[in-house]
Amino acid sequence: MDTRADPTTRSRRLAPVAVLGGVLALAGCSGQAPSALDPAGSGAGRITDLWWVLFWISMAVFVEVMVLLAWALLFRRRRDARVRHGQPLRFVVVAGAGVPLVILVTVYALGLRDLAALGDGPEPGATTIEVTGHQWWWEVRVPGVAGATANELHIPVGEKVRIRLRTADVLHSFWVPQLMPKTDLIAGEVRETWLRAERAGTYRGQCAEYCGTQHAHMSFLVVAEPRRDFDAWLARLGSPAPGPQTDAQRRGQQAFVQGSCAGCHAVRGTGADGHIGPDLSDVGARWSIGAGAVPNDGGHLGGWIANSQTVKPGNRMPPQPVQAAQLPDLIAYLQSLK
Amino acid sequence: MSGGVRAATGTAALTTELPVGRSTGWWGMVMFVVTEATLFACLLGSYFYLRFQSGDQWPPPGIAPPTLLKPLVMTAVLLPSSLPVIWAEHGIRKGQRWRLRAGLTATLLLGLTFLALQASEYAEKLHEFTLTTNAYGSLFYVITGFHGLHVLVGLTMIGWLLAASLRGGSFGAHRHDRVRNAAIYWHFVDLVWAAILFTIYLSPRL
Amino acid sequence: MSAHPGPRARLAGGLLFWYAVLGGAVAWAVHLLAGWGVDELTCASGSDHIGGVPLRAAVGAAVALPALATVGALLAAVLLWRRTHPPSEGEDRSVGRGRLLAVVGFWSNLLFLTIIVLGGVALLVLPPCQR
Amino acid sequence: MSTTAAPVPGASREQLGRLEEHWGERPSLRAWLTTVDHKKIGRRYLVTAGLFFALAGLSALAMRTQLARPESRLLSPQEYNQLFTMHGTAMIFLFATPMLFGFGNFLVPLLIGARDMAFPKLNALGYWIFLFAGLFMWASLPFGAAPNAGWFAYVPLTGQQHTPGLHMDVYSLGLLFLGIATTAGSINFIVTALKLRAPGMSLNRVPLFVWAIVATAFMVIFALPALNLDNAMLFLDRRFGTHFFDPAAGGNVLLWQHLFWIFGHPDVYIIVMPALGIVSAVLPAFTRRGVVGYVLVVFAIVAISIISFGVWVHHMFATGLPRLSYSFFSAASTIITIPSGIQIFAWLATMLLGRLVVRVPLLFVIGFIVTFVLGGFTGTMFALTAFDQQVTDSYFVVAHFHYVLIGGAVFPILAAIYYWLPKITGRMYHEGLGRWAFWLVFAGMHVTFFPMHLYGLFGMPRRVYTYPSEPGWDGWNLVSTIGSYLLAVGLLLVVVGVVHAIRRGRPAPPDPWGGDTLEWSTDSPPKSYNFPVLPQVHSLHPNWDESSRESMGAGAEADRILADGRTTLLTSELDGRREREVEMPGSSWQPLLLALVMLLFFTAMLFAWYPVAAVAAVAVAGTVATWLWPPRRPDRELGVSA
Repeated sequence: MDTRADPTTRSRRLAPVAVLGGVLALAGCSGQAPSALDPAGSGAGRITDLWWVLFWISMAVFVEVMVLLAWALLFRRRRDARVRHGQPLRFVVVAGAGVPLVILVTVYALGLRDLAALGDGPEPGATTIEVTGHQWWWEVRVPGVAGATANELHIPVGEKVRIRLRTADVLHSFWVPQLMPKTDLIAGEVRETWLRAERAGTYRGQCAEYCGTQHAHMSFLVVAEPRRDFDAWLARLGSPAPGPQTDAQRRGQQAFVQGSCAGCHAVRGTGADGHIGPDLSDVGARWSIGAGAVPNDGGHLGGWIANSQTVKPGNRMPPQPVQAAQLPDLIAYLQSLK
Repeated sequence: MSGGVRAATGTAALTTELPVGRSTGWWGMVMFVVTEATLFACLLGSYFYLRFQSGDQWPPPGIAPPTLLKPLVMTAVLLPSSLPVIWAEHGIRKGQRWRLRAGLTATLLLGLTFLALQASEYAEKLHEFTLTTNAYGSLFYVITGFHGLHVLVGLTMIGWLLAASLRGGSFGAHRHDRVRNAAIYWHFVDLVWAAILFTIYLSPRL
Repeated sequence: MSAHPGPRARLAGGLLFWYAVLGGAVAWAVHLLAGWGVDELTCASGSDHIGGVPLRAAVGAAVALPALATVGALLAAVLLWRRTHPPSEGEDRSVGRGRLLAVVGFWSNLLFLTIIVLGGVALLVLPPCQR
Repeated sequence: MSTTAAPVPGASREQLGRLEEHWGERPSLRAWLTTVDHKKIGRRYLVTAGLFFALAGLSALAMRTQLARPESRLLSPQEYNQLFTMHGTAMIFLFATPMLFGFGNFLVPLLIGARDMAFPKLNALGYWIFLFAGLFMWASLPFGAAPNAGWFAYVPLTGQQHTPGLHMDVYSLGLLFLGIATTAGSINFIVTALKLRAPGMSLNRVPLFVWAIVATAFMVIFALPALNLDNAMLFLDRRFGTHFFDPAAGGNVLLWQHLFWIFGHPDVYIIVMPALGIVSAVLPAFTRRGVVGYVLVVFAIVAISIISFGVWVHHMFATGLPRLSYSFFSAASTIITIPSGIQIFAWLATMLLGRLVVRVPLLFVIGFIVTFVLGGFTGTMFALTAFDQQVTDSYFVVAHFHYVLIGGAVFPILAAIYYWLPKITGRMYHEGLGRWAFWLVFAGMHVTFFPMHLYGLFGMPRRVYTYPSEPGWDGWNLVSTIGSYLLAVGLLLVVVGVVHAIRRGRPAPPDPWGGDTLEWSTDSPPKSYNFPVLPQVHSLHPNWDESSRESMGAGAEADRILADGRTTLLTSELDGRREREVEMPGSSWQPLLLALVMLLFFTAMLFAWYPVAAVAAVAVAGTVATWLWPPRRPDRELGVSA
């Protein structure tokens, strides 16, 4: 019909491609993504391999479809209103059912293989870490170790570590894309998964099941390190927090223990033993404040204590009635906890 | 015999039009009943889903297994209540209005008896547990209550038919679609009760 | 083929027709609900036996029996297909309609059989309660 | 094209006059509020669903603007969470299904050669309920009380403890209210297609669009009860303290998910299936031949609608259930690709063997094939449990379902708008404007959603109101946001094109495309009675077949004119044999009234005015009772003996 319109159509078709190319060039910005395509663990590694198989099969079929479509568009355009008949079913059956069946049975088998492999968990005696999801932070404990920490867990490199998952409130999902596919935290149940990092490093994880207002700020880090560093971390987790060294820190500790902080937070070895918020015994060493909301530095810490609602709106910590003079002491004390 | 098989697998028999010749109202009611039946299937499925994940004791501790006498009496009242409806429907097909009136009245009475028995059962059970006691209580009252609501709706239909048939000028040998459609609903309400009897009252004893 | 089958033969034929069209679908639905329900709920109770029967055998039955029913439906569809062959012009519309649904039934039953068999393969590979 | 001339009327002027007398409506406010004409109701569905689409689309634009850069504070998390929930809920429940039901309402009677739907008053009721339920849900947004826990509303987040306020009550009651309309509409489609087909239209001559709508309706019948039950239990848990989803008292949170997805996955096909039917309806006109492999496409429709019920657990692959139970669903989810593949290749074969007439509807069909195929690939990936566990709940899945839903539903809907606009409005659209719209929508869609695959794989979870800059997701997000504006401009051009056509378009002939189905054999727009003579159908493509056309023209028989009342024909279920004439109801206040008292009931439930709700429930029963009350007839006509 519109043979005249062809060239213009084609140039219009190119325009968005050019725009897309330009934007893509801009898009390759900064940052280290916790990419599932850059696996550091055996669980995620399997999925990456599976992905590339699926990707190339998809590309092959896509090219097939596009060639057929292009063929129709290039050679079957005619202004000719006569109606045609004929039912070449064989083509439809072979291309639409036969070939896909072979492909699908293959990928199903591959998927089953990987599913079975992911189910092959750690040995009974393996290191176990208990992770409890809260709105909106992660509580980390190790069975047999007194202390707790938050939003950061350590694992020894090259070992399968059992992760036992619970939730204190709503559903969450434990996801470290570079190490392992996700496992949901189900209210009323205990779920297990495992992590095994092949190389040392820190790996970003994040809650992947929508869990309310601050679902966006519920990330955590997995630190994979040599066994002896891991053992040192375990030892720190089991021992009291370091005592205050300076006057400011001492005043800060006093304010912490006697003020409203201790109602919700614990610091091991002090009177503060609240269990509503995270254990702060190693807060000075953590990578962020508010499960990835802001960096962990003095300014942000002060802002958080004074009114965390401006930093992470909706989180469970109410604005604190801290006197302006006390704030630097509190910050100094908390930063010394590492 | 082999002749019968050959006849049944011949072209003419295999291409028999089945179903055929139903009215739009019939199909509408059947489809409505199908979707309602799916709802009950999901509800009873939820019962078993929760039951089999709640540990060994069912009903949970503190609640005695349901006694059977009253539900069996209720069953004996409700299941036969379909018969007068069938009898009434056959009557009006022949144009016998009195059969329609008598049959509907009988069903109405049986259905009301059922609801009265259910109310008395609730009166006993509510002393033991309520809707908010635990998931078992929620299941028990919601399943039986939802069915009771259906009985009520069915009775409203029957009462409505009865009122229309008492007025005269409503139904006859040539006009009885509404009778049959309401009857389908009533039979459905009956059958669902059988499933509920099994689920709530009999299955905890298995 | 008898030209005028009696009402009983017609009823049987009509039912056989629907078995040929939808038998596989129903069998697969039974397979799925039984296989999933038995597996998930038995494992939730912390056991891999169901009333003394090993779970794997119970799930195996939920694979094998529906698969057999589907094979039956497949054969019925083939029969229907042959009985409506070839639908020539001017012939009774019922034959053309029967033909259409014979093809639909044949392919459906084949498809459902494939799904059931793939589920059966998983039974061979995976322990029944591994999470 | 071949058949642009007006059909030769087989009915006399006098008969046409009587038909107009029985079926026509003089325009007035009363007529507007009481009409039961399926064409008017269909048009209303289309316009209303279009408005809800615009609202949901604007919500999406606000979200994309928020996500254009990291740590943006344009929207508060509370606002964002309500917007994304309403976006999803409205797109699924208030746009996609009603829009396709709108096309179904307008087209099914025309495609099968009937004068109206089987239950015209029920049809009107369905529309009013849809309108009121949609307003009920959207009205919560300005008050900050809109649903805010995602369109699949997982417990326990949605429980009273974690989400106090009206948010989730609006969700559960709104969907229960809307469910009445969807169920009623589906029953109506099934019965209409079973009983009102023109004589001669045996099942093997039913247009593919009708097959698709009927399959959809069956899916609704079996799927929607699960959602309704789920929402009823949620409401009871929230309001009356039951414990269905409370693990501390014997409940189970996964029960919600099972029931939700037993509905939710068929719902994906409830949305896509009629759209695939549209593709099969549009292609013959622009390829000048019937769809290749009609039987195979029918098979695909039937198979997909059944298998769609057995794949629901693939939405729960990360919940840690036994791996073996997953595999049954994985197998079904993998194999469901095959019927979809058959359809795709049937359409490709149709295009390869036909002669393409490239107009805007065909462009959208081609855009659909490209996009839907890509969405299908990722869909198959999600069937593999292990892979699903990695990418579910990330932006990868957001990319996937937008490819499926925009590719699989929105593109065909746009094709349908351009294809049937002449039939619906009697006006032709502007081709150039339509092409601009197509390219902008197509480009905007891919620029928006393709990058989501990438940043999903790069670890970005879905449903976050903001994200940090360190993981490097910011550049890709900016691309998506730019794309979303392109898409919005394209969609705006579609609206401009429709308005332009209605205002300025040239009058449309009865059959501007040389289409193959019956709607093209009558006027554009059709008269109130659709067909002066009900057709006798002789083939799958009645409008391309002389004897079928003739049955409405010179060869018309008086027993298919039915000018003596507001009547249409009943035919047999499978083979379309003539059975009898049936009287159809005329305009009525009852549908509007019933929908209003239902609205009162649900509003009263929302605000816990239980006595008012009880009164409204009685009013509902009373309205239904008078609606169905039998007319008084003389005993002789009834056939009463005693």
